[in-house]
Amino acid sequence: MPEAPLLELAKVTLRFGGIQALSQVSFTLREGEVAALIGPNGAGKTSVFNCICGFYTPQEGEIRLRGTRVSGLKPHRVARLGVGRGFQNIELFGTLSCLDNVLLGRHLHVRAGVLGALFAPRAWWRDETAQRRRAEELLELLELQPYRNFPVLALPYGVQKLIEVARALASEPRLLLLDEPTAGMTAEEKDEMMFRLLRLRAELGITLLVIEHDLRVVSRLAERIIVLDYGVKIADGPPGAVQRDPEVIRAYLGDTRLAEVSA
Amino acid sequence: MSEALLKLVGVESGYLRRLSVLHGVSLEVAPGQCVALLGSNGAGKSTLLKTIMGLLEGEPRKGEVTVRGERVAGWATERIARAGIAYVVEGRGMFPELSVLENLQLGAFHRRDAAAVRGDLERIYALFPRLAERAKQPCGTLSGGEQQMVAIARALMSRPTLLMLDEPSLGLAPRLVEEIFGTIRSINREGTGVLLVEQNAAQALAIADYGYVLEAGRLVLEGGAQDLLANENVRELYLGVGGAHASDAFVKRKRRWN
Amino acid sequence: MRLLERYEQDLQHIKDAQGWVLLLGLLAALVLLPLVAPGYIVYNVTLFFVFSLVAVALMILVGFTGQVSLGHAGFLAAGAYTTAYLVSVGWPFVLALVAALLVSGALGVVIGLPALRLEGPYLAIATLGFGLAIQQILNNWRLVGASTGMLADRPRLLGVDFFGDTPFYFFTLVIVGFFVWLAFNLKRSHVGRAFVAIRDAELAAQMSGVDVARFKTLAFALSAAMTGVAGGLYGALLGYITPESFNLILSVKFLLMIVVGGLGFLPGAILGAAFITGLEVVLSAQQNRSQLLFGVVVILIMLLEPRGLYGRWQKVRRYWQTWPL
Amino acid sequence: MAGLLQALVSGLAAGSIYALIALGLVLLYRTTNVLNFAHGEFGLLGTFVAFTLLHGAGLPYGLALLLSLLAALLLGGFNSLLLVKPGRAALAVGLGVLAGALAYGLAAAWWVTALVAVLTGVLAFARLEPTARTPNALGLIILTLGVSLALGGFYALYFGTDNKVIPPLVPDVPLRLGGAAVSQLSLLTSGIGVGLMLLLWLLLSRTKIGLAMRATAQREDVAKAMGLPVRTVLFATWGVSALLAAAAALLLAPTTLLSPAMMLDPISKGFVAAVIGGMTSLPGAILGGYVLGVLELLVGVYLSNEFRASFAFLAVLVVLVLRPHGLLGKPEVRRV
Amino acid sequence: QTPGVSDTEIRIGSFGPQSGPAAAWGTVMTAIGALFDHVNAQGGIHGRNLVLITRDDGYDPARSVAAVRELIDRERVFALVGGVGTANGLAVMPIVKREGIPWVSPSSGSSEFAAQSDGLIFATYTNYEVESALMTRYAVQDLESERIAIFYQNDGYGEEGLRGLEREVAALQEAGHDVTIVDRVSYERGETNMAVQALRLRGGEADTVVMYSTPGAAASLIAEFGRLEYTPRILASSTLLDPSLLANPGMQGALVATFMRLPSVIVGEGNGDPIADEVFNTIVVPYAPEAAQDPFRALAGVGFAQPLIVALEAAGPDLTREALLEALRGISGYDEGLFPNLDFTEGYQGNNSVMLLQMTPEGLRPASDYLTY
Ligand SMILES: Nc1ncnc2c1ncn2[C@@H]1O[C@H](COP(=O)(O)OP(=O)(O)OP(=O)(O)O)[C@@H](O)[C@H]1O
Ligand SMILES: Nc1ncnc2c1ncn2[C@@H]1O[C@H](COP(=O)(O)OP(=O)(O)OP(=O)(O)O)[C@@H](O)[C@H]1O
Ligand SMILES: [Mg+2]
Ligand SMILES: [Mg+2]
Repeated sequence: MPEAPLLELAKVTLRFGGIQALSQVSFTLREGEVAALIGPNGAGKTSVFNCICGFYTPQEGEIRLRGTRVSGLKPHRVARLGVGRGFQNIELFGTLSCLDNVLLGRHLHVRAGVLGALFAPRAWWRDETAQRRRAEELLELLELQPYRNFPVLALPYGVQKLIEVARALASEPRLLLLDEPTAGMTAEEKDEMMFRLLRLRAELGITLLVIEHDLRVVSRLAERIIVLDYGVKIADGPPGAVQRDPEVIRAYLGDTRLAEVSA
Repeated sequence: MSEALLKLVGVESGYLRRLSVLHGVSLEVAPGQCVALLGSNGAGKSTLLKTIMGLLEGEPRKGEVTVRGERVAGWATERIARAGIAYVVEGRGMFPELSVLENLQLGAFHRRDAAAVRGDLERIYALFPRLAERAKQPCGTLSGGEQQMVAIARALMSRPTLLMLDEPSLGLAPRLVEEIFGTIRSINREGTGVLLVEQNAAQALAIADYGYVLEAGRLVLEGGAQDLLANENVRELYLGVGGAHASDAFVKRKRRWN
Repeated sequence: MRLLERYEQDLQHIKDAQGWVLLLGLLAALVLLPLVAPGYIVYNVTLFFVFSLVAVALMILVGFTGQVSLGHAGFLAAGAYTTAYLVSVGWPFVLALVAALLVSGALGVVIGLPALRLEGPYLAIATLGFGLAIQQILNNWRLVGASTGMLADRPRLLGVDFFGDTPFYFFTLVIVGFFVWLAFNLKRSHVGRAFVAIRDAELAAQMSGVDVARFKTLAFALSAAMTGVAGGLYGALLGYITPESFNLILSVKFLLMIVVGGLGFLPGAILGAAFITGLEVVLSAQQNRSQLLFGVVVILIMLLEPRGLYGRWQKVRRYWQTWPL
Repeated sequence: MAGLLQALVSGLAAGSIYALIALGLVLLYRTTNVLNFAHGEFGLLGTFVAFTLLHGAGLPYGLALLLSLLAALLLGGFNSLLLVKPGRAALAVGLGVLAGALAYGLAAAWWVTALVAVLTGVLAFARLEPTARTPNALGLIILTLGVSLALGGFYALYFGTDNKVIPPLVPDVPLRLGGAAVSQLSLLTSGIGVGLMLLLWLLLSRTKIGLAMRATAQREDVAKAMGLPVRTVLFATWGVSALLAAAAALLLAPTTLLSPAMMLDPISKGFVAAVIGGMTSLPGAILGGYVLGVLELLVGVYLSNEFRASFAFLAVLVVLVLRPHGLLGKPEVRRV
Repeated sequence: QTPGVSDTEIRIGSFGPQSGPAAAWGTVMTAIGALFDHVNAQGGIHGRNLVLITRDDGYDPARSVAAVRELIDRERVFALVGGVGTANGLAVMPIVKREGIPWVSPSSGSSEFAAQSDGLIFATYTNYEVESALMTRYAVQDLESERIAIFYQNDGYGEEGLRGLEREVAALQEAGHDVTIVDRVSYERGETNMAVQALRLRGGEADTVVMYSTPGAAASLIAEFGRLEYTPRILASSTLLDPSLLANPGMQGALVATFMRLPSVIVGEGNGDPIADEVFNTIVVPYAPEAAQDPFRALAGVGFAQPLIVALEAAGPDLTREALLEALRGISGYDEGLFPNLDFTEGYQGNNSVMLLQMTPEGLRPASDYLTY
């Protein structure tokens, strides 16, 4: 029997009052795949993430992670199942330092309980230092060490985006959802981010689902592109094919842009 | 030539009195000119706009900001805004509980010409049909891109003499970016000065007359938009062209102007 | 400036020699104090110990998880009455104190559960109501003296009589010190981080796997339990307790301590408790001007240093560290 | 049955005062996000001024009332400008005033007070570093608490702590209504409360300035950057809220006697009422006031007088667990 | 060397609320200060000046303890006088006893102070239990009340009133009087809305209501009575002898207790007791004009301190605590002060009598003689 796909959306429909944010969206992600979710503004991309993570409960349809039904679960339960996420509008713990933000990402892996936290026995020390080591390694990996002790609130936008990625990675997710990870970056910074993501992918073998508007990034990063428009999936396939899809061009790219990208 | 719409001379500014971010920035926006300001993360672009708007109390600590010849240092933010500056803040600055329509109405708060305001609203709705659909939706529940549309539309509603935009293309789909830049260009053609802070250098320079590059709080390069587009460094770092692969760019990341 | 070589060092509460000197100096001063200071100072410092325990407990709830409580006088009362009553029926004091911890902690859970759905002013009013209800129940409960109140005895244990001021001072110091140590441990652990994460960005905290409901209730329970212990000590310190002593004003005073001290910082809670207790002692000689002066001092602090005394202290320290740069 | 009717009528009468207080609190919370602990003291100022004008200056009744409302309005407005959201100049003035108050408290000589106030103000203006003075939400609440203590202390010092008698607005002859006696005063109170609620509701939802008020509450910095008249808005909302407090205090004082501690209990009831109705809803404030008033009466008469407050608390808790944002309040818009 | 006594001074301490909701009671201390100033102006006591040192406790027992500690340890007071509040006083009592400080007139109507005096505490405040019992007895025997209800503050003060009523009614029933307590209605301190209480009282159809409340609560209750058109006979504790209530139309005809002589400012011009008038005019008005606003509490303050002055005089020039206590215990039938017939020879409750006054539009009129328990 073939293994269940890592992520499976089956006919997911989400409504807000009269607004149909998602209609009958279905797709699956294999383990290790890197996919991009694109589409015009308000198409429902972030809503897909929110449904997977348990912030929204779809009215119809099902979402499964490795065969386990997740729709209806609380977000922290979904996180336990191995989903990590970066947010579109940065959602960091503003007053905590960069290091603490990443350490919080390790929350799932902390073995100590409340009593351990209170009385700090040997075992707690061992556990906590182990968590720190992992967090510091991640900071190292993403070159965030210079910001280690700063409260993240006052850091530049791009650095904050990176810390979001670091925090999501810290929980060692099997599925990493990133919502516009390179928004607000210069071309050079985008390249860096792309490079890092690819390296992570190579080293850790995580499955990535990325929402992104910059097609330059998308086409280099993703092996597969899923396109949403008005809550409906209009295309799904390898980058080349999707970018040539006239429907996608009409809804998303606009004509002038097309030439530039395919060039 | 008439005096500059906005002029900064040797502006130094920062946060909390101790942290300094801008180290002597001088730039100028002439009436009807479209100026692009580029710079990497943390260069101080947003800080510059906040300083102009008087949002940082006690700043600029040195230097001068003049709007149409008047020194605005020490003015209340409201007064600077009423002098005809519309400012699209980074992060969209939504009033989350207010509806799209109410946000737009606030943009026209100081206008008395009710008929013209209605006309502008029609134009906005034509430009962003999405907003017409969602006129009653509280802004806080809009998608990121929809919020960005509201932020830009709201600024346009005030018919400013100077439009300052902090990364208007953030989170917008490519087609919309193009439309918005087109709109900015046409508004600029109608006589509105524009100061455009952007990461999307290609598009920004495509519509700008003049450009500045800010690095670590200092202006390192300025010139006509076409000249900048041709500049080797700009091409590499802001346009992502110049043949570099992702990995190469990563290796070169430490490279800077100075 | 000293470089840290191991992660453990980063986790230590006291990171360098300077810190140790400070701490030991402080401890020595506290130990010597009752030997040299007159009784009223000893009493006031003991009161400060008790209040700093309450402030630390409240800081965990309000400063870390961002859940406002206007009902901590209620938890304090629960602790004080539990202790006083059990001692009056013959329990040993320390056991009664443990019971106070459990009773208040349980009340914390009881109030923490409905509080899960509430925030901001709604939570503030719900906890305020809790405080009033506790007061009212005690006020009508004959077993504990109703509105007349009851005697609260001081501990006698291991043959030592803690009735005297100085012994009771040390007794309080040890117990409060122990719980404050626990609070500091909590703060640097994953629990403390989760608390703050909930305050700063609840949704993101959930996505990192934090069970928000569990941790919010935990914060309530821990805070209430510690306040209960403080209540037991408070009753014994006063010698006589009545329901009206545990009024809304007291709850507000605790809130005042942590905000004036510096919201979000444990040392701030202690600073705030010291400041407010001291200010009251100083102002009590000012007759009918005391309230005006108290109010003005509070406003001045909030205007000049919105981040509280601890924020100011950090600035001063930073100034000296970078001096003469 | 007549008993129940009377209980309802009396409950509504009590509720009308709570409603008026809640209205002021909600107005302020909705437009500034501040929970104002000094609401009672703002109200008291009006009442003390009225008392002084009536007994000291012998002004006619109507004029005294008008002036006292005006005094409350100004106090509220200036409080916002000097203390709650000060600019640099305002902060200097505010600090001067406070230092003056400190000097007055310590020395009580007017010339010392004036000297210290002026000196501090000037010094503050010249030397004050304009750091980011942004107390968090709780800090703001504590600030209003400080204002409350200082004002209360000032009243005690200046007007005295004795109980003062203030004549009622209308002679409180009860009207008969199907077996129940209805107080004219509470009818008047209800009328004022509902009328003002409607006015304020219209102001907030139908006018440009109302829109600006709501916007300022949500993002003050953005409102400023858009050129909205933030200071005017702040002055107006704090002022009007204080005026509502003064109206409530003036209506209440004839029955409860005027003293610095008079408003403590009604204000806390007002808070509870505001929360029951929903902190963000003006009609909710009115509704919450009446609900609380009737609830208290019914519990007190039919269940238990001793545990009235506890039962009322339980009821509030039930309401809140079912509707975490009060009866008519709306949850904050939030998404990721 | 006795603490607090030097060749030139005698240091006396006092505590009470001067801030917060109960701040009105601060007047007591102000008035004591006025009396001391007056005595000093007359040459002091055996050549020593009286110095009053006060502490504000905001009515919080924890702070009362702190205050008294400081008064003893730092200010080294010789004795305590006054001290407002039942809980506050009870919290302070252990230290007072441990240090052996004489304490004259705790300002609380609780019977605990005299009961647990240990020879140190001298109560002058007729306790509320006695006051209430005497009022009840008068109402039943002289006014023929049959259905009595009580309206009381749910704290130590109100409880004492309730206890007095219950005890006396039981005794009266025993003696064959047809009298019942129809309702006991309380309110919490600080509450201002008395609609529930008014409804309950009217529903019980009491012909007489005994009030143990603050003036504000009484005013609110009376206003509610007015709305309900309910007019029972009212008997009020001495605490309600407040200028603000005298002109209240709803209070006209009410009987109010007093345990001290009252001046014209309270009872109406020309009706005042000459001793009280003299105290008011020569002590309160000149030395504490601000306290004159609140004549009842001001006079109470003077009354509390008078026995201390008398005893200090009697203790002679070699002042020690023992001498003072001896002199206090010797006070017998002292009749020149504000409290008539003060006496500590029988016990530590020096004052056990009350007189009833009737509120009339012309002022307060004596309705009874001094009644003694
Ligand atoms: N509130 C603040 N307090 C302290 N420092 C700040 C604050 N806001 C920004 N900074 C610092 O100022 C510097 C410039 O930030 P700014 O936001 O102006 O950069 P930017 O050019 O707009 O970058 P981005 O492209 O990321 O938006 C950064 O180093 C940042 O850390
Ligand atoms: N909580 C909500 N209440 C009402 N409408 C909502 C809510 N959340 C999302 N929507 C609507 O659903 C649609 C999809 O939103 P979503 O955030 O998923 O878009 P998106 O594809 O991420 O767009 P963008 O690229 O602009 O971020 C939008 O039109 C949005 O207005
Ligand atoms: Mg999105
Ligand atoms: Mg920026």
